[in-house]
Amino acid sequence: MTAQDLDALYQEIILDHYKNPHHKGLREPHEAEVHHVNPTCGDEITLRVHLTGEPGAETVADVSYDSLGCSISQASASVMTDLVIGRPVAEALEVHETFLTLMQGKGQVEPDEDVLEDGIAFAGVAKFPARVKCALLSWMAWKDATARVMEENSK
Amino acid sequence: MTAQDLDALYQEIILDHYKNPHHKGLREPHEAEVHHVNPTCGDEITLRVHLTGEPGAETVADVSYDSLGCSISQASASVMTDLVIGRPVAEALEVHETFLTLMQGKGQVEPDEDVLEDGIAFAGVAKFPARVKCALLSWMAWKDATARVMEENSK
Amino acid sequence: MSIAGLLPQLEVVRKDFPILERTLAGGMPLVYLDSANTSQKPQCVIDTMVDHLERHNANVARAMHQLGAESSEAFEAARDKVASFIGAPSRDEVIFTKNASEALNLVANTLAWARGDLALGEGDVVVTTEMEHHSNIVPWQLLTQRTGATLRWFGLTEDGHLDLSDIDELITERTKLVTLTWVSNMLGTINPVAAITRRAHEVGALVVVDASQAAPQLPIDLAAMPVEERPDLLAFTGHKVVGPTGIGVLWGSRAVLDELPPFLGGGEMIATVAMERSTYAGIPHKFEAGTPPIVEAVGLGAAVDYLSDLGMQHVHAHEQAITAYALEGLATVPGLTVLGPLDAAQRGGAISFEIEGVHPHDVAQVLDSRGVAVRAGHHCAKPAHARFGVQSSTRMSSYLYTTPGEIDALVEALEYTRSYFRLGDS
Amino acid sequence: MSIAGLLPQLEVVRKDFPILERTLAGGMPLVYLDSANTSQKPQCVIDTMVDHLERHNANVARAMHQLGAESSEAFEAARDKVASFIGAPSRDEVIFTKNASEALNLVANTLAWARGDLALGEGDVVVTTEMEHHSNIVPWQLLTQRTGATLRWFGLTEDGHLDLSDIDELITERTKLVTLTWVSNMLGTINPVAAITRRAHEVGALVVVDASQAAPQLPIDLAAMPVEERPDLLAFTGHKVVGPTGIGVLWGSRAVLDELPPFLGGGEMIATVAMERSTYAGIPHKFEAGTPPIVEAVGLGAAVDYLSDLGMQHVHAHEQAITAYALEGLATVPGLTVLGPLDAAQRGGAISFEIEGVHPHDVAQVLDSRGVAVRAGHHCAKPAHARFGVQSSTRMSSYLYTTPGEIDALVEALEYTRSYFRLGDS
Ligand SMILES: Cc1ncc(COP(=O)(O)O)c(C=O)c1O
Ligand SMILES: Cc1ncc(COP(=O)(O)O)c(C=O)c1O
Repeated sequence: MTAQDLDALYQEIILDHYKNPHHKGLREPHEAEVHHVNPTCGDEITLRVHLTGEPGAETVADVSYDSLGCSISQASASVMTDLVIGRPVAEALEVHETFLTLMQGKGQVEPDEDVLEDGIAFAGVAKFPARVKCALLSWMAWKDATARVMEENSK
Repeated sequence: MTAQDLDALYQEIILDHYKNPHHKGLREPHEAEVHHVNPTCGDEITLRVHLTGEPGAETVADVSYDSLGCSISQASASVMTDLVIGRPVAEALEVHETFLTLMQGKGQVEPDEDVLEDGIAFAGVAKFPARVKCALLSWMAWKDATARVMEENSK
Repeated sequence: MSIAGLLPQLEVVRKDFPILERTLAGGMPLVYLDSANTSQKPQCVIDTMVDHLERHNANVARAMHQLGAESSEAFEAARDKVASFIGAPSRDEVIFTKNASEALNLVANTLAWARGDLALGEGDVVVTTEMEHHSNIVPWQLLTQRTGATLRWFGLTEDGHLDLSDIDELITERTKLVTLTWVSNMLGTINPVAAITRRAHEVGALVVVDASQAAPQLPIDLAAMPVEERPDLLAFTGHKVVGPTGIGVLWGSRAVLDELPPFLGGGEMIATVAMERSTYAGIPHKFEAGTPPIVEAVGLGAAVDYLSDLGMQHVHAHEQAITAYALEGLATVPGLTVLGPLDAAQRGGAISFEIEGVHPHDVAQVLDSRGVAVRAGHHCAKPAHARFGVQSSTRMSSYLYTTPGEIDALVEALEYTRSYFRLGDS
Repeated sequence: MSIAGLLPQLEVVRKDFPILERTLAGGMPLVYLDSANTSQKPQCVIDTMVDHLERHNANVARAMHQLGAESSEAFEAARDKVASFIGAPSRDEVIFTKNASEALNLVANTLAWARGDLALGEGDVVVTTEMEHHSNIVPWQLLTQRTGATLRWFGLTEDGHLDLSDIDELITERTKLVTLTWVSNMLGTINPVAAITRRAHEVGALVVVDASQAAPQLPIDLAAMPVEERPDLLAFTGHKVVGPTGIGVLWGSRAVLDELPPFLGGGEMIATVAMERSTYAGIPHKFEAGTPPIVEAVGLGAAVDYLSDLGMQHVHAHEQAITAYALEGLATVPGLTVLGPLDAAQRGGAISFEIEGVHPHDVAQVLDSRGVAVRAGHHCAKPAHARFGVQSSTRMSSYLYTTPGEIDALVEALEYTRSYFRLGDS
């Protein structure tokens, strides 16, 4: 990888979120808490979600987390919380899909700033297969925790 | 391997012993019976020994056997019985050593006809690592059975 | 020598295999008829391995640098290639082992520690067949000895097929697992895997198929099989599909693989390790402890690509054409008896035979002096030999590079063997 | 750049390794400092493998034809070479596995089924250490979970040595097995194998040594060790000693190997197979089921020959010189802390470190952009990381082809990393 690739990977936005992560720290209330690890490198995240609203039409009221990891994984958690908190779950899941498509696109997918906001900064990560997992760790944890709450709610 | 090597392997003497094996068939009396197999090819031999004489100074009174196998293993059993029957055990073991040296010599050892008699026909076998085991199967069985009787006798 | 079904441009295909140009002692050209034992390797497989070793060598998964990314990508691409070669429903269901034997033992060994549904105990039955390779017998003997379950056997008919007459006694509610070879390495028989699997699934038994001889010869498309007829687990080995040694494949349905406990413990197969306890990764990594056979997987990927480029249906047709031609040729040798089916359409390319009055070792030795490489012995199938009352046999086995001329050379060399051992006048 | 202890003609030695001439993205030359993960391969190893595949490929043991004889001879010659590389008392005690992980699991797995003297049960103790690679932890967790025995641990001192202060509580009459790494892959520490073995033997415990990092770096001569101080079993892996992947080695004393039950069942490991029961071959074949990694063993043979030709004492001296130089260089980087011993004479060539304010992933990434390949993560040693309160680290690991110039490149790249992450002003 070249110096340009490096700069594409470590965008200013990413380093900012890394230094000043949003929504970090575990908070109450929450309906589910999960713990995810990246087995290869050991990065980990403990993440809680708090959903409100009718079963089937929940909204993401809060996402809080505690995490250890590289700049990419930390910044990604921060951006993720910005993107999902306050959104209806269905909509947040769509944002997740869009982010996933970007990450799995090997650098060929054009990011949509209207949907992904600061998330577009991760476009450069998609070129580094080893780092894609870092960027997805918090999203996977969020999706897992959300699914648990929804399942519980629908019972 | 060339046609000459083939002829060196399948000496007239070997083919004769193969067609008309000496001392074949299981006989009484015997003090030990063993069963040996060559795991690679499945060749097998059941072999009995009958020793007479004082413990420590036994003589090979009889060796009888039943076997399934290739020309080399069959002929070798036949020649082996010729060489050991009637001999003091100590002397027979020396013949065994001489034969072993010939077999493990990769074709470089000059066989001693005075000691090995028809056994010199196996000189050609020593060049074929895969066949050395065939030539040694009956000898190993004989040595094993003899050791068992001697151990029993010395108790 | 134009026979229907041969690979087009066979002489060009042969040029892909450098070893086929070798001459042996006495200047004899090599006539390699031992492909069921191991196949020869095309140049593209060797070159792919060399390129990996010379330019991309690094450990996988763990390494984040460029070489590591290249190596990981090549390794995981090989998994994709293998998955598509057998039509695996999911690429994560493809586990790399060191050979087919390890793949089969992986299943038997983890079942010994399985709890719940998959657990085996007294009264449970494991069914295998009398025509299995030792590698598909001994693991089940060990498993049943260790769990108290009972090992039972499909017998063989006189003409070398599975004897299915007692299938209702063998496959019952007590049967937890049925294992069989798809193609026999000794008799050549192709077994009715779909029908037996369907029957086993009716009683809820797992089905393990040894595809070591099938994968080189038959097109396999697991995803296309109706799920009732699809085995739960399937094993094959790299070195018989023009790949290198040191690599084998276990495919298993996700449901079963997820339920099995881990096999070997170590690097790559874990989620986290703590002194108190460890948790394990998902498939396929759960069953791939330690540094995997990386360059071997990469070589295997190139090998299955090579076969797919030729087209497995064409490889199969070639094998059948050569086998038919060989069966005809062998029938002309006095005193020669073939073990197994005599109809090429019902069999794979391994043909074992006996010649009255000459031991298989001696046959193989004389053949070797003419450059003809065959196998003599029990071919790791002692129970099948015992079934036919023979201690060993001679086996010729062809592959995609075999020519009718090589079969002629075999038949001539067999005639020579008979005369060498003075059987001419019998 | 002349430092005492470097291999003479280092530039010539480097020419043996084709990959070292590679350039990476942006035209950067490769600075490969990830040899503890996997080593690079000299041309002679690659060429030996190619020659085997192109000219001598055949299955071993089973084949009686000329190719089979050549292949078997090459395979068994590799066993002789490996035996002499580690000074094995007998060449039959050398067992080929697929990697070090399988070798260690072989021991743990067969012990789970051992009866008599070697059997483990409630109240029995297995001792390992907190600095082990996961491949020398998880097998023993599985074994103790499965047999009801207890797993206990040697802790670590602050400076990365084994804490032997509670050795008398750990090694007691109840201790059946002690296992430890000779050289740590994370801390670099060289452990006092002889002293611990002597102590374990006093109570009749077996000693298993993980030599995965020792075999590449230290001269090993088992036969020369007093028998009380000689481990009973020792494992290492081919790909770290300039050999290929897909091959590992378990050495074990004949007495122990003879007593262990079989591991994987199948071809080559049997004496006879019958439907009722099977009997097993003697060592080494008893533990080598199925077609072994033939071309890999042949490659490993060439690899250990290559190392022996250089002289393991010289390889060791080189490693120590480079390690000392690297420790010096790293000490100049602000905010960098080395985990493990700081004295090169007490350690191997793997150096793990932290840089305050930059995550190891990010360090490795920036280094990679300058062509410097290191490893970032837990290096399959989570408990050791936990012990030092870190989640992961960056590791540089040199080998016989590493130059002082490459260490300089690393140090510069670390400086650059600090400035990239704006730590310059801290
Ligand atoms: C100390 C140690 N033990 C065991 C292993 C496992 O070796 P392999 O992955 O080749 O099985 C390694 C290397 O990864 C190691 O460094
Ligand atoms: C039918 C069958 N099963 C299993 C095996 C074992 O394969 P491997 O020796 O590669 O483990 C073989 C080949 O030897 C075979 O022919």
